[in-house]
Amino acid sequence: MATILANNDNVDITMPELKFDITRVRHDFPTLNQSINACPLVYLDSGATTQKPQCVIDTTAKFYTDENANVHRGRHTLSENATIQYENVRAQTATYFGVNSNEIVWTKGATEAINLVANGLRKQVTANDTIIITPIEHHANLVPWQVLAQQTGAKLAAMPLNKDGTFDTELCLKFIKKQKPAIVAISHASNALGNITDLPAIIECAKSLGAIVVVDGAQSAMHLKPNLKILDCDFYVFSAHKMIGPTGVGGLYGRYELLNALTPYQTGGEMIQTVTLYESVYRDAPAKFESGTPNIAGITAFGAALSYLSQFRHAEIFEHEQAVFNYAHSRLAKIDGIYLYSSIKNNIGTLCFNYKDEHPFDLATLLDGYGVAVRAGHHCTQPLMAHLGINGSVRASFAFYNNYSDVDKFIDALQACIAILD
Amino acid sequence: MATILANNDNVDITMPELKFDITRVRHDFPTLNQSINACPLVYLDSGATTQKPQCVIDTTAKFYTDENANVHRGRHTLSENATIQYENVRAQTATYFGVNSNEIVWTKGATEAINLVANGLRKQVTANDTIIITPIEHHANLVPWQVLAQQTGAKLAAMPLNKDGTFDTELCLKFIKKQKPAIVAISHASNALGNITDLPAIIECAKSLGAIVVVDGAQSAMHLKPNLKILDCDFYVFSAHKMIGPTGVGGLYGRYELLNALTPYQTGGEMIQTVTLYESVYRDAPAKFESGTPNIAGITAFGAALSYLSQFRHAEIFEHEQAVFNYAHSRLAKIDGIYLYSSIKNNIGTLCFNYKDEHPFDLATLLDGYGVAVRAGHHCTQPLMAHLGINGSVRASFAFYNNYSDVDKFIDALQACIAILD
Amino acid sequence: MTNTFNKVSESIRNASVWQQKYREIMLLGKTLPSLLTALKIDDALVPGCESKVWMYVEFDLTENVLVVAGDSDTRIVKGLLALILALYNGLTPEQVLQVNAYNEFEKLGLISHLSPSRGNGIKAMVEKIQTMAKQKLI
Amino acid sequence: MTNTFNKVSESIRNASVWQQKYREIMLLGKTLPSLLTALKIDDALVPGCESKVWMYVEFDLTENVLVVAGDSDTRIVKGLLALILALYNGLTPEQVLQVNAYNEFEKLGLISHLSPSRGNGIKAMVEKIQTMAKQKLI
Ligand SMILES: Cc1ncc(COP(=O)(O)O)c(C=O)c1O
Ligand SMILES: Cc1ncc(COP(=O)(O)O)c(C=O)c1O
Repeated sequence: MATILANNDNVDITMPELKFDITRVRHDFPTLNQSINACPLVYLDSGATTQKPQCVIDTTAKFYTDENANVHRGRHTLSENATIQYENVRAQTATYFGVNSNEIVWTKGATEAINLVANGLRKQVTANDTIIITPIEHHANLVPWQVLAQQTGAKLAAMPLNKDGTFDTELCLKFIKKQKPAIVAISHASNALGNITDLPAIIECAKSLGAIVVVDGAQSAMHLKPNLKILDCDFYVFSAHKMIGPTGVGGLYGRYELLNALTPYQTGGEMIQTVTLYESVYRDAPAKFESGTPNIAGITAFGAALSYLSQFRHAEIFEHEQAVFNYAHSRLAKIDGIYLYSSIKNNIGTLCFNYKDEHPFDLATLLDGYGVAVRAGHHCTQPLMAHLGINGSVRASFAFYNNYSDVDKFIDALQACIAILD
Repeated sequence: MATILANNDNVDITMPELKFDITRVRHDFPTLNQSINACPLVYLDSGATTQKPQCVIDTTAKFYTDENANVHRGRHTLSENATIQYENVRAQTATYFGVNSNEIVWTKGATEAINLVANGLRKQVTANDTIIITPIEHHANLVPWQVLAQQTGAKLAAMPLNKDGTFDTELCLKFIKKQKPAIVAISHASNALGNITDLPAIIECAKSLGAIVVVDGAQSAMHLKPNLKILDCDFYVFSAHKMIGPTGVGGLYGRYELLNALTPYQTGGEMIQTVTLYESVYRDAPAKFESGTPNIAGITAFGAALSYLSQFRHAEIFEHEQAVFNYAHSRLAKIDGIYLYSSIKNNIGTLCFNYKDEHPFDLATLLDGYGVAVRAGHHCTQPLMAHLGINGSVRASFAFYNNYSDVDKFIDALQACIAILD
Repeated sequence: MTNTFNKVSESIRNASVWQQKYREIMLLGKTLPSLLTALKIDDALVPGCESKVWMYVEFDLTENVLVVAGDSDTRIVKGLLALILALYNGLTPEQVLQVNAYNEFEKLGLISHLSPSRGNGIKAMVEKIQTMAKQKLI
Repeated sequence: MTNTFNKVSESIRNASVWQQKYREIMLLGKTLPSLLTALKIDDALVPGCESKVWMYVEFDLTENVLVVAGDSDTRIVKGLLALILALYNGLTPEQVLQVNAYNEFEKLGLISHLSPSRGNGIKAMVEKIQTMAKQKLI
């Protein structure tokens, strides 16, 4: 059963009934159940970081309370157990993405993971190579490639992008064939717009030409839960904190031979086989990329996050997110004076918008007065903003713990803010 | 009042009465109050990672329960508050070390911090330069300098070390004057032996010759609480998890001009001023070294760890640690067949030892049967082990939450293990 | 000394609800003349702001008083800038050091805008003003 | 098939306290002949162990049975190696796949030694044996 709310402007606003037990889910995320400025919190900043379910909080506390020890080091029970847990979460992560355990490297976040790849490829890149980037990239998937290009003399080439911020796949394929890139670095979903990239076609084309394809999955890892063997990219990065996991944890998937061929980005203890004063022999991946004490509590807690997610079929989560997002998109689009930059199709659930010529900072500040948490600014995507011809925007980003009521409160608050500004 | 336990072998074993309320302190560290293999846990692996007080655990849980948001990004209350806390802990850390807030960079640990410096100095180092390292270094303060030397052609020179693993300061100064190094990388305290380095003399000498002095403070940050402006080093690295703080957090202190002159190690969002598709302008330190979402929960919890420490005068902590360590050292030294490599003077509280020609792995495995957690192996210091002419050792490392009773249990267990092995 | 400021901020102080407070702040921003385009240069931008904030802090050498000028592309920040200008403009270095912007913003319920978050340039402006006043007095 | 193993591990199984168990493991290690020095080469070392563990896993081509040899500089790991050898040596690939070292170690209360910690090479050895047996059967 679907309720039709309004049908002016020829846009259907539908609220499909949801099978998802959203009440229980929201109960599992304690941060959501609070008031901000005397209003119930409407958290629409999951694109920046998601909230955490109780089990993640409890697992962290339990680790520090009962289990704390360093991993891969001590010959004692606490250390052995911490190591087992730590490696189990690696296996769990590999299962989540449909890959092998030894193809997962722990980092502190998606940014570090991209740096690890870009830096690790340095010895394989020459001045004759081309690296394709795209105008939608987060700075994290842009600046490391600029650095690599500077250091190697390789050429950077930006993928063509439609005026509205979507890719024309045919044009992209043509471009790739013309550039014959050594590397293609591309996001699975835009953090500013939420638009999902048509990766399968791009990856197939790039790989047929021998390119290494590096996918920024920071925004897609949770919303899309890709099977990376099917997606067939060579590298893929993610951040736990955008997947209802803890801060300070991220990871890199790499096709094993390519992964193992990277030069280590960070050196030190635990990544070496033998060390003399003047030289060292490194171990094989993933160990050689994990020098230093890792975020053990964080990784253990990330295991709890993945377990939490695995209680649902992914399709359930996705369907719920899409229903709430579609509702939000449609309602927002109806407000006079709103510029909406996110496409409604193929979107992970992000609304990128402005109101008339108001500054997004002012809008976000006022929305906060109503307890609505959004982000304002360039979203670490200055080239995309330039491409869209704007300085910045407001971004409301959804996750599966948002509901229709969040949308209603958001739209009501937005209208109240507009009344203040007008 | 001091109790004299035994006085054979002409070694006094004293147990000075302690003013420190060790019972309350141990109560604050929940991990300590458990049984391992049906014996009360005796945690002597603080050199690998320290246990965490309840306030650190609670602060982490509170962050994720009530306060979770990304920092420096959202224009909303949660994000603003998270940012304030995050920056407050930076100020707290700066106060702890007697330096300025903008001289503290957050990293994921000491290892990353050393990599940040070594990598960041690359453009300043030439093939004519010499980098002094020492044979006591943890691999984390060795391999990054080997990489830098390979990349720049600079020469590595190892500081002279006495047979017993201590430095002869006079010899060191002579060596430095002869080498005229561009960089001196040295530990404040050895993680394998616990020996404290005579840094003031070395730093003064090195700096008078224009060298940059990088101090690995992973082991000294908590035990010695150095005032870095007085110590007068140029860079200093530490790990929160060795300072009763969370895993996945560390930091770098750098004298501001030198810090700001480093090339960024990791690039991405939040560290840039402006980004176009093909080039970027970076911000000033510390921002330019902190791309990507930091370990916000971890850093917030590290604030709680520093607050916990600040309830004591540092001298109180140190005196307690030294009393327990001296007692342990003296008792261990009395056991027939024990080779003890740690000096009793100028030691942060670490016992590095072997028993006859038994393998440290066997000893540590059996000690674990009695609930005693120690580390066995090369402790990420292969060159030091080679220097001492051993493959590895057992390491028992103390912290201020250890007491005399831990020592008694450890010695009793050790004697029982010896009985099994003999 | 804080006379101008008291007058300027009166309507904000008297606002009964936060919505009204922000309306008054934005009105105040409107009264602040825009910086000349020639002065809106990148070198004058406060680094790290998501909004654009241009800032000039100088001492008038003949009068020995502070001259602060600024502008922002956001209405709220511009209003807050107007408050800072009202607070500090025309003061001598000694007077500057007696003014505590944090207290004043706290009284107006606007303290969160002086947070260390990089979201606006007000804090940077206050810090620059205070540093300059201190330097003048050395 | 696990006859040798049952015999060899009997004393461990019967140990009443853990101390006794480790004594028996170490005794068992003593009965295992040392590898020839010529075989104790770095290439045969299990990577990442804090102790040194040399490992050789091969199939005897004429007999089609597994030949496992190993040594360690630690007494406990050497004893555990002896258990693995007793478990697998001389088995055909089919037989190898029917033996579950994890179950056997679990029964002996030694499962923690098969943990993914890098502290010993037993787990690596078991994995190598199983991989080789599987490859033989393809
Ligand atoms: C002296 C020394 N330096 C560096 C490190 C590396 O610290 P982390 O593993 O926290 O990066 C350690 C810890 O093992 C250490 O003891
Ligand atoms: C698309 C995209 N890539 C990379 C990142 C960087 O992730 P993190 O800050 O967790 O390193 C983000 C998050 O801001 C993102 O949205």
